[in-house]
Amino acid sequence: MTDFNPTILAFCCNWCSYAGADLAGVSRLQMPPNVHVVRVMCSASVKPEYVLKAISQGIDGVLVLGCHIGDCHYMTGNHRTAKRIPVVQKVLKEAGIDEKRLRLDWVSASEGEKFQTVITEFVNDVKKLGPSPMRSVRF
Amino acid sequence: MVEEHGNVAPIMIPKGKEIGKVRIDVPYQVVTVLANLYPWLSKGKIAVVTRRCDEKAFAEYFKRDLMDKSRIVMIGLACGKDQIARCRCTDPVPSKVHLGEPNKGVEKDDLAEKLGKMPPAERLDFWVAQYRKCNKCFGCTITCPVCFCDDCVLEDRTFVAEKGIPPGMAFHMVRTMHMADKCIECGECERACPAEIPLLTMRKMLAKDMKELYNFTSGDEKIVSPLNTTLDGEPMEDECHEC
Amino acid sequence: MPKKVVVIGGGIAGIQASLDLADMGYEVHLVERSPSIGGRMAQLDKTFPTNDCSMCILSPKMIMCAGHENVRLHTYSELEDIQGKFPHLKVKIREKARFVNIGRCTGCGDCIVKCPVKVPSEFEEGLANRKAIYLPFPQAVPRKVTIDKDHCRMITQGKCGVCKKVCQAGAIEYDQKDKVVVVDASAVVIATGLDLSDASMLPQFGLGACKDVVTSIQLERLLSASGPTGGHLVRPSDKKEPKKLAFVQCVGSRDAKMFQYCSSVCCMYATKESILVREHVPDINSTIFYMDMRATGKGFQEFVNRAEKNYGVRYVRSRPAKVQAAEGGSGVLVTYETRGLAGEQVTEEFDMLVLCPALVPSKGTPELASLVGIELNEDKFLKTSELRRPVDSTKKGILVCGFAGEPMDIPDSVAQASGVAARVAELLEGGV
Amino acid sequence: MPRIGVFVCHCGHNIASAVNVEEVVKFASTLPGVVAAEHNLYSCSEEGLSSIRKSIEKNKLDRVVVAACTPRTHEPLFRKICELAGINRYLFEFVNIREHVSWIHAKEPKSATEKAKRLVAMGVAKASLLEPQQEAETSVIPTAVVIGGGVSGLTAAASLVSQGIDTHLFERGDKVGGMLQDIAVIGPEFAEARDLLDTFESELKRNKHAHIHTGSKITAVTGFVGNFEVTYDEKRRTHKLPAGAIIVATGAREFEPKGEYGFGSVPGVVTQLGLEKMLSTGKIPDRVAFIQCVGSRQPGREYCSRICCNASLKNALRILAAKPESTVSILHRDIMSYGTASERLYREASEKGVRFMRYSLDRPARIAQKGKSLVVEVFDETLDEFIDFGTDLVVLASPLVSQPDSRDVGKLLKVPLDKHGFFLEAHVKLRPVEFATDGVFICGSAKWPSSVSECISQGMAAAAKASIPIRRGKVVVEAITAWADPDKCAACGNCVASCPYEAIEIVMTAKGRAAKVNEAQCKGCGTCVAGCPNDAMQQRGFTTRQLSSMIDALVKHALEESS
Repeated sequence: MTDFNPTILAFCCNWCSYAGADLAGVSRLQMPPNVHVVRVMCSASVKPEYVLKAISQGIDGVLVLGCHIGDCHYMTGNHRTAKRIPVVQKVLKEAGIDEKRLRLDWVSASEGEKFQTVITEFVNDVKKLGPSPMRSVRF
Repeated sequence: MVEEHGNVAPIMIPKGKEIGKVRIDVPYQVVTVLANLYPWLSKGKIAVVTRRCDEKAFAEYFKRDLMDKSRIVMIGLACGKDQIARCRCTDPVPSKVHLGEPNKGVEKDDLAEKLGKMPPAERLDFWVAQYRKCNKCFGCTITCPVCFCDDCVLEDRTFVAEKGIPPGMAFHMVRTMHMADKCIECGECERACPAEIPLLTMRKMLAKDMKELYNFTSGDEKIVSPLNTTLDGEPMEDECHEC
Repeated sequence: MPKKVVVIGGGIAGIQASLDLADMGYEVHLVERSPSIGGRMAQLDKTFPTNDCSMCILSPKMIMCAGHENVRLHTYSELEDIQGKFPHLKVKIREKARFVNIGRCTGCGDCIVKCPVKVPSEFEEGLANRKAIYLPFPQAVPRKVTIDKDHCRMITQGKCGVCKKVCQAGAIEYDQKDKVVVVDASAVVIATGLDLSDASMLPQFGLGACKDVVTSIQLERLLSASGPTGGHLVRPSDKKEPKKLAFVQCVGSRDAKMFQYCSSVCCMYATKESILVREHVPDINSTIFYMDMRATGKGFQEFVNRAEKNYGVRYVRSRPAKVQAAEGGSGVLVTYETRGLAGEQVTEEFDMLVLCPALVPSKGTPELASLVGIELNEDKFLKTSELRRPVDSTKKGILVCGFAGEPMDIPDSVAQASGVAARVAELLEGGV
Repeated sequence: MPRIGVFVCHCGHNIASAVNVEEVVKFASTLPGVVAAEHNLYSCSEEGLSSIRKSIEKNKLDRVVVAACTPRTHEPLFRKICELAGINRYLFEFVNIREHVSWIHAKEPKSATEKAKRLVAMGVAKASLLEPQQEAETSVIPTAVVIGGGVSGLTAAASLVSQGIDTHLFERGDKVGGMLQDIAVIGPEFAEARDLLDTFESELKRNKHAHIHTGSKITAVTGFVGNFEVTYDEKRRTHKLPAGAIIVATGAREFEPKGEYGFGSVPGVVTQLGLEKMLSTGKIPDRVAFIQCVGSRQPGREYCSRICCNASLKNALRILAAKPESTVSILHRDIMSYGTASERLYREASEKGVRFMRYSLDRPARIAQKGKSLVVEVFDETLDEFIDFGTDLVVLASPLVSQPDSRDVGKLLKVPLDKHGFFLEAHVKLRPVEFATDGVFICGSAKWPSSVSECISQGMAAAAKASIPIRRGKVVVEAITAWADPDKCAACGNCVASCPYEAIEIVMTAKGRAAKVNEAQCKGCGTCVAGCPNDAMQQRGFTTRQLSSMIDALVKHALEESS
């Protein structure tokens, strides 16, 4: 599995996680180059449809990163994220796709190191899971 | 319901009209039909023969303010054993029974249990094989009593990227997601499916997950969808944020 | 032409006052003596009682302030002189030479990587080094480097020039001179904030003498995920995780010989820090030595109760009499009196001790006051005129907000900063 | 077909050291819609910006993608250049290949370059679907409303009118002044309350912008920032008032400690306001004992009410000033004399002989009647022993509690309260006088018990905030707001339930019932978008088609091309 290079999509909220990712960059924290960040205003704006679309097309993993609960720029926006993402994980699981391919985590604007940890861990986790089974499924 | 030329169809009987020859077994989701008629029925009360699943569907409408509860008079119909078996129904007795004899629902969904125990890869194979049969007729969404939208996101390519027929995984997963907080498990989608995909089974699996995650059950007017609320279920008040 | 207002001090109070004044339509000149706005709040890890990440909530405000069409930033600048009378003030601002052309500098940081000189970082409270050409902290606004002329080899010894060599934007100007700009302002707002008093003036508390005695602001940096240890709490002497931590309140404050007043925020930030350390070291235990537990704000008492119940924080009402290094140089021995007449002196060992020193008006406040021609009060804060006018200094058109006038926490400073904006508008629009 | 320009930045060595910029440029030029692909040493430098501008004009670009650093700091700059070159500022897309690529994959130039290409492809995909946006603007009614005529409300109103803003102050009582009417001297400043009230009166009386409504009651508030309508009853008639901003300054009241320490049954046991009344009639007790935290800092009402210790210190000193031979004791759990002036009172009180006794919650004091006088028994925590002493008067320092009808006010304005009934501000640290609802502000003890001086500061702060939309005359919102497509909307209400700002409602449209976003209230979080099952809800600049196209681009360039 060592030559498997997963393709990962990450949604980061503008206020905390994207800023945390920026801080990781400013601090030159090295991490695997598999993750592609899409900036959204709030993690709660990540439609389950995006995740399901990405996974069904063979993206190996999706990360949704937001502000810590209580820190949301939109007060309780991320509460909805916290409620919705577990359901998306169940949708994946029941379809037979490992729900670990979708991870929700909180990264604040001062947690560059946490961003690095989350990215590194997730890339390793997805590597262990292997290429998405959806890559080889053709309808 | 009336039977004409061998087809069973729902019937609307206006006030003052003879009931005539009707049958009270309901092989249709009347709420689906009524929801389409509702905008045209601007006045008066509507009495509806409602099974438990119809009642739950109504609750989903009432909770979203899509129908006026005070206008609906429910005539509770307890389903017979045959129908219960056909629907694999777990919850067949309406809150008030006016017609029929209450019967117990089925205990469990064998297929759901079997799938739950499968290794994920096998489960995926199962569903891929099932979904390959889909010919995108939209029978499942059209007959669904709680698909509120007039047109459907699954019809265009924003989220369902796969071209042609069968539509592929996103189609079915997005629908599963959309049904998670409202499916009343009437099984209409499954019966409507010409490809005989066990759609109800997938709904049941998600319903179990929603129960475990949020203690959510559909078809209860008082239980709002957990997907749109805060972690407390309501706006936070002066709470600790250190978690 | 919009009327102009000069705001002195780029901490949270100065930023808020600038934003509100700018939103009102005034042209604001925000003067900050360090290379970046942000002030004390930028150094904090989290804020009480919600434990919001400080930089997360501050950074958008900094960016908004710098990007506001009505705000002119004068960072690395100091007030030179004020002439004239309200509402016709001639304000001279000295923009100190950064030796960097800020129009050209893109903040890319190539120069920082190559600079050979290391200097203790002010922002990290001396717990880490910065270079002689530096950004004070990663989220600095503006994102422009500054050369510390006292340490730059090129400027002090005439040899090096590496930064100039690597800077592809051609931004390094070793011969840059200070620049004085004059703003015709209608009013001046002073929001110069606070410093920590020097706790080593009180040798009984061991700062300087014991390695494992730190100040509370140093602890904030040690807790910060972007701090010198990346958020790993270790004590200075042997870089080991402390398991037993103590805080001393009122170090120099409420002290007839030092500072008589109460600094208003220490009880709460010590409580906050004692909760936060648990996130870093799950089995750590904290003790807070205090005089009165002043938890008077919204959710504060609940916060203290939670610290006590859920985080095992031990509150001891006593003022330590003596602090010494433990044997071997690591850890500290704290001698204090137990409660009551029957109380006796006990000595307890802690892995690390955090001092909460009296908070004082920031360095240079008296000089600033005399430059501007306003009075200080008996506690050396900027004097405000009367109850009805809590932000008016003793001179018309010169206004005060935040910690420079009275010890207060962040929300009170922010509220007062908005209040100062209202006061400016009252003076300029109505003349009362 | 859009005409997209892609500009890739070297950022000196910062990007170029890990990312092969020329290769990214070459790749970008092959992407659909891209008609120009260039690189700059520093895109954000004067030279970089002017070359981008020239390229826009020369190649007639209608979309711009810059691949450089982070949009969080540099987006405004590039948007401005687009605008200067004649393109709508929202037709710009930023791709971060520094913080998110070169700096974090410094030692993997090949992978870094490939990732940068994919990110550029995603950015170009989104850019081709970008649409020009107009920032929504609503006009603002140049009138402010202040609810509550205590010191906070009076300050707010006085500030607004002196800025020349028409202000209506509503007080339900027949006189303004609030709690200032019940006290004579304000601590710790020792200012006369009457003087302060007179000051307010003269400030408001002589100003033509001030409209004071006493004996009035607000019954309904509709609308949103800039365009509220306040319905109120006054003199038995109902009136309507259009307003641009609303300040809540409804204050708090003293907790009546019924039954505690014999309050209500034992003569000589009074509250702080009871003492104020006595002192103002000139009756000075010989012996007085204050008991702090009566009804606060205990289970059920955990909070410290902030002002009571200072009130007791002030009154202790007033008593000693009037009758130096009086004996004054203060029984407390902690003396909350925070800051400079209050701590000075504390010191002065100690010096003048006020006896301070510390008691603990589990061993409260006891009061017994002995003839005409009272006996206080308390366990002094400092002395570690029980002591008792006689007194003529016991003053119970009870906390400020929220107004009994504060929840009604909250409902009227759709603003939240905490569990104690105090109003909950938008953010406890950085937005202390704002509500999350735009155009509605909070100050004074209605939010949290506050000293007079703090009430004045906060009243001014609320006035500043309320004045901003009124002075600007309009409310402008960044074009990242949401909108609902009535053709698709099924009025299921998911968006209404999920909006943290109550900015969405279901209305009747030409297409039937559908959701409608009030742009002036929308903050652009997009929470509603994710909740919408039919893709009817969209966010400007983050439409579902735009974001989906980014996923498609990633799939295409990462999976399809490599396989």
